[in-house]
Amino acid sequence: MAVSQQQASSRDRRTGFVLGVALWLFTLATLWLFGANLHKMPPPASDFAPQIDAILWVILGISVIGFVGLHLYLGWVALSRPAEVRAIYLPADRPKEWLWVLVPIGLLLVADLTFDHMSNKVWGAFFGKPPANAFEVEVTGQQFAWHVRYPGADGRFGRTNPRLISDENPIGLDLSDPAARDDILLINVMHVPEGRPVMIYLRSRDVLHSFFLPPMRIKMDCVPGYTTRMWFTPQRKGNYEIACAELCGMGHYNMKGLLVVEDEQAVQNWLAQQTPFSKRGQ
Amino acid sequence: MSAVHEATIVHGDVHQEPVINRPHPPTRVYLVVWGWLFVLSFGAYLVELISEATTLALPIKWSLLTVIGLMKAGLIVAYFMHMRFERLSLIYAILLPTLLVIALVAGLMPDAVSLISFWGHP
Amino acid sequence: MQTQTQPMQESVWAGGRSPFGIRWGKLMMWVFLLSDAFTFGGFLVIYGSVRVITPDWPDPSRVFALHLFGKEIPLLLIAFMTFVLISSSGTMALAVHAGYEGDRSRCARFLMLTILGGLTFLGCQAYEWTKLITEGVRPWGNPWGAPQFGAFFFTLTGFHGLHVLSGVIYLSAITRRVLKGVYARRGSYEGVEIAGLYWHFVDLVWVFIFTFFYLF
Amino acid sequence: MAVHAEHLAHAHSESWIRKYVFSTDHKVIATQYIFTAYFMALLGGLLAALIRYQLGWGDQASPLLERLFPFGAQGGVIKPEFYLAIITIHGTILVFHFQTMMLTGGFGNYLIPLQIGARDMAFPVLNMLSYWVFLASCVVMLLSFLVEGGAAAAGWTVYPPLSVHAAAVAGSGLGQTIWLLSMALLIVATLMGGLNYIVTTLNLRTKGMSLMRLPLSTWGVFFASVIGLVTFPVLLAGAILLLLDRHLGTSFYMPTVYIGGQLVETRGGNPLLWQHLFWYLGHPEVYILAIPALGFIGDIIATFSRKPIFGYRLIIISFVVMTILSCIVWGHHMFTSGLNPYIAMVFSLLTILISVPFGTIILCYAATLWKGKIQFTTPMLFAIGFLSLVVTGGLGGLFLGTASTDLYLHDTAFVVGHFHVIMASSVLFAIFAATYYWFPKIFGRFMSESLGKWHFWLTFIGVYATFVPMHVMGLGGMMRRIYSPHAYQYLQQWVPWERVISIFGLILIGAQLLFVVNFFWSLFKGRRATDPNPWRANTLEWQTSSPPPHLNWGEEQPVVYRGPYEFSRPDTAEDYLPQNTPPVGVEVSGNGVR
Repeated sequence: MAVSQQQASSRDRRTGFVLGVALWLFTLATLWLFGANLHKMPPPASDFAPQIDAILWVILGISVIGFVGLHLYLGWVALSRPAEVRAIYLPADRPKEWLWVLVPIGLLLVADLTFDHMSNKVWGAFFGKPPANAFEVEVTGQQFAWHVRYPGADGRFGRTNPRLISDENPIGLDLSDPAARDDILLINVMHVPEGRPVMIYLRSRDVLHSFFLPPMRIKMDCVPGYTTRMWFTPQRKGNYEIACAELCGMGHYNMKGLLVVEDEQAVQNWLAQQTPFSKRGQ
Repeated sequence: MSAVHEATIVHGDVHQEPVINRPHPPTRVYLVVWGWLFVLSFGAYLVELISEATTLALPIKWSLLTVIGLMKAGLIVAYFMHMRFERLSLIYAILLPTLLVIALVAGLMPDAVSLISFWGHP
Repeated sequence: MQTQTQPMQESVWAGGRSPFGIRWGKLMMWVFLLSDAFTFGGFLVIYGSVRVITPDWPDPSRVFALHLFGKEIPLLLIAFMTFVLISSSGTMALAVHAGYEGDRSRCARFLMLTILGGLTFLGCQAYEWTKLITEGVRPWGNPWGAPQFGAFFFTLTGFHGLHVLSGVIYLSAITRRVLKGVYARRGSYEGVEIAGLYWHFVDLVWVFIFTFFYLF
Repeated sequence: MAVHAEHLAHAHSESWIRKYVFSTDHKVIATQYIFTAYFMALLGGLLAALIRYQLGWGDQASPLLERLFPFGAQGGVIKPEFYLAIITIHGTILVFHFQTMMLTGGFGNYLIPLQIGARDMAFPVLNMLSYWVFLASCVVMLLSFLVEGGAAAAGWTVYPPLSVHAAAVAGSGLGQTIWLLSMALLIVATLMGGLNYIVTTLNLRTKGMSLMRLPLSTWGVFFASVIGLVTFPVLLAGAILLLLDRHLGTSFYMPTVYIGGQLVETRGGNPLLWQHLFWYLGHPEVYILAIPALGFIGDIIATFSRKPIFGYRLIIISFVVMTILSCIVWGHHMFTSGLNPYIAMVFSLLTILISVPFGTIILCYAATLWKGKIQFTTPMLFAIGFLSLVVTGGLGGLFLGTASTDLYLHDTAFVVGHFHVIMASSVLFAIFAATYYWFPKIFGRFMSESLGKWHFWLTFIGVYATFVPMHVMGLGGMMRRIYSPHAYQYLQQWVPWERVISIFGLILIGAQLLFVVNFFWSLFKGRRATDPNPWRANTLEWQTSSPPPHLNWGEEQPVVYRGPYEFSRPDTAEDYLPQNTPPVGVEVSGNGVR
């Protein structure tokens, strides 16, 4: 190389210094970025939300340890001056020295299994046996709106058939089914009671959508041909936005609904005011 | 040797690998395997005919057919494709990755099942 | 000074030779077949996962039955096609064998028989396609039940048929080289062996299509 | 075993076209790959700039945009369908046409024969074909912007039914067909390349190059090719079925739907099938990128720390485990898609377990740095940047691999931030490191160190400032792939963030101009690499001239006596010991064989 050994090594020291400082600054900046802004998460509003958040915090804690640990080390490597003329020689592959790697990795494995176990509990509850006394709603996604259906007074959803879908009958409700007569069909608005499990059946009439409730920390895809479902117990009254999280076309960014969590009584009163779909336009 | 060399250069082969002549079975072995393939295929056809005539339980029929199919595949790979006469390393290198197909089955089938039992098929 | 270097290993993996004892051409064909197996595997697994949830799947043994001597014999044509393809696999094995022994004319004769088998198979397939299309089978539907039946029929047999067709072309090229004495001059019929691997693989795939699509 | 002199001479008498355009020399093909892939990267970067512009200032009309894209930005505002086409093509070409092809087709192609001491790939003609098919794939993909309806707009994952019906989104017309054809071509190109890389690595190693003496770069490309070989064909099968669904009216993926005011009677299809098939490749794809990237970084870190790599065997074992695990975890992209919940738990556990081999490799590299005589050259800076990014991104993966937290974070900006750190940025850093490192070998000239360092600093800052805030936004519930963050009330607080991210993102993209300038300037005017081994490395590619001659070595192929990372041995005069230096006491006979 054209530059002398000495020049090169002093240049290396300078670059190393800058790199070390930069790595430590990045670490601080990242920690600050997360620390100062986590409160901007939508406040938890369902029974699942605190549980999922707890897992988030556990993983975040592990991540901070790993992230800070490695960056402290990398920064130290960059900042420390190599004193010797030569690097120390560690002949490749002495399994005893592998312990330096394998012990931290073992700890990581333990941590992995811990939060996987936590996660499985929540997952099991979410997909397990649905609660018996649930308040049932059905949501059908279309480009770009949510059709919300309540079973009406009889508590049963009427049959639907995709072949009956038209502009007048947006979810293909089969009115020959008696259970369908009192079904209430609304668009982009959904009222659910606080403190009672809410079971939402999810369907789609065209493409994939994903029913996303940020404050409840859950989402589930609406798959045409399937009926997927999700349930949660709202824990805080208020108006929340329903978002679509799966790319569903041009208007995806604007496929918004309103979720109102209120008293059971208020929900019933509100439902009583709605006209069933079969009587609409009469 | 010079003929070999000429040929390699004509075909743009710059690699100097010697041609390796490995042991190969006598013609009789191929004929026997061939015969077995016919027998097995006929067996599979027979299973089909029997299941037409009688009411053979589907799982039994399916497992019989699968076993026969795998036996045929094994014979083809082992003898016709000479796998039996290759080094163990090649056998592992080719056959082990095919196990990933099992992962594909294990990933897709539960979904098909959940379509009928969990989510409800329209 | 450098006294601690390891002695050169003499394992087959030590470089300078093929660890599998086969030249690159043959290894490449093996690896290609492995990946092709995944394409077919993909198709068959998708077929399987659709098949288990589709209640009204037509009974293939009825669909592919032939009327002969006033009786309906299930899957006769398919059985014949299987027979032809296995036979061609056998002749291919014999061609490779002849190659090992350096018997040029016998090798060429068996190769031609193999090609003949392949062409017969393709002919049968063309007949089968025509028959089913005249009976109203389309990729989007058929008279007997689940629309996916036709879709998978055309996809699976079509993709396999495409492999048979390319195999026939490939084998023709190889036969030409055998006849011209290219391999004899080279002192090795490895080219025939490699083509043989491909042809046997096509047969292998048919075993699975025969089992899972026609017989199940 | 010498190559005929005739053959060596024959190669040099070829016409210019045969030598530089339709060449079968792996070095020329690799160079063609590198140029094409960088060109695609440039286009992908420009599309990224448009995305960032839209997210930052999408509400303001810009006359310039209208002039640039009269079809997609009437009135100076990007239309939603054009935006979707941009994100789709941005993702596709950067993942497949740039990164995959750069790592395997470009550097893999160049390095494998040189590092194993071979004269060329096993099947040079196939290698050449692979490039031309890849080029066709690139051209076809770019043409899709010109057809009616525009390019594919269903996201790079092209989930049906969105990607099946032209009525569902504008890009699902001819553009989507072209996308699928381009992908099919790309898969064929990858398979042809992969066949060569695998067979060459296994069969054509020179004498003494046992598997445990292979440099990590070669190992990386080898494993990536293995993964590609067993997963790409499945996507090919899936893509064929999607094409049939689109054009032949089959219903593999399509249930009965009502799209665009029209009933589409397709019975019994299952949209989840496509997701399985896509992610069966799509997830291993990450490892097709990550494993070679880790391999290149391993070579670079060892060289510039002047130390043997720590735990070489441990790294290889981890590569193997990653290769296997990567193929059986695809379901974690589908946790919220209606996947069977039991199988989701298995997928979740397997996914999290990937952190074990991944962490092992990172720690081995970190341990390699310990008490090394580190030289902070540009490639080394990028390598350390890579380590930093890989850790940041990898830890983000824990959040997403855990099924229940993924319920919240799936399809949010967290995902975008995560894979842009782990896949886009860290792999990009590996590619840059490799470019700076091997440039003198490939072109016989050095790249400018000072420009390179500026490029590094701006890129490093840009990457952190662009993608780490996305994680925070994702925790705040910001969805991905949305055209504008303004529609939702709860996202209003993130609108200024989008703008700041956009500023840093544009700085990041702008900084790449430094690289382009450096690359082309150095190509013609850079300092000549007179020394074939300027970094004093041990691997074989540095033991031949720069650029290497046709067929790589003179009359004799090199013979290997030791592992690739014998740095700073106390018993040697120099602090490095090339793999082909014969040990004392070994007589080297005329043909290089002991």
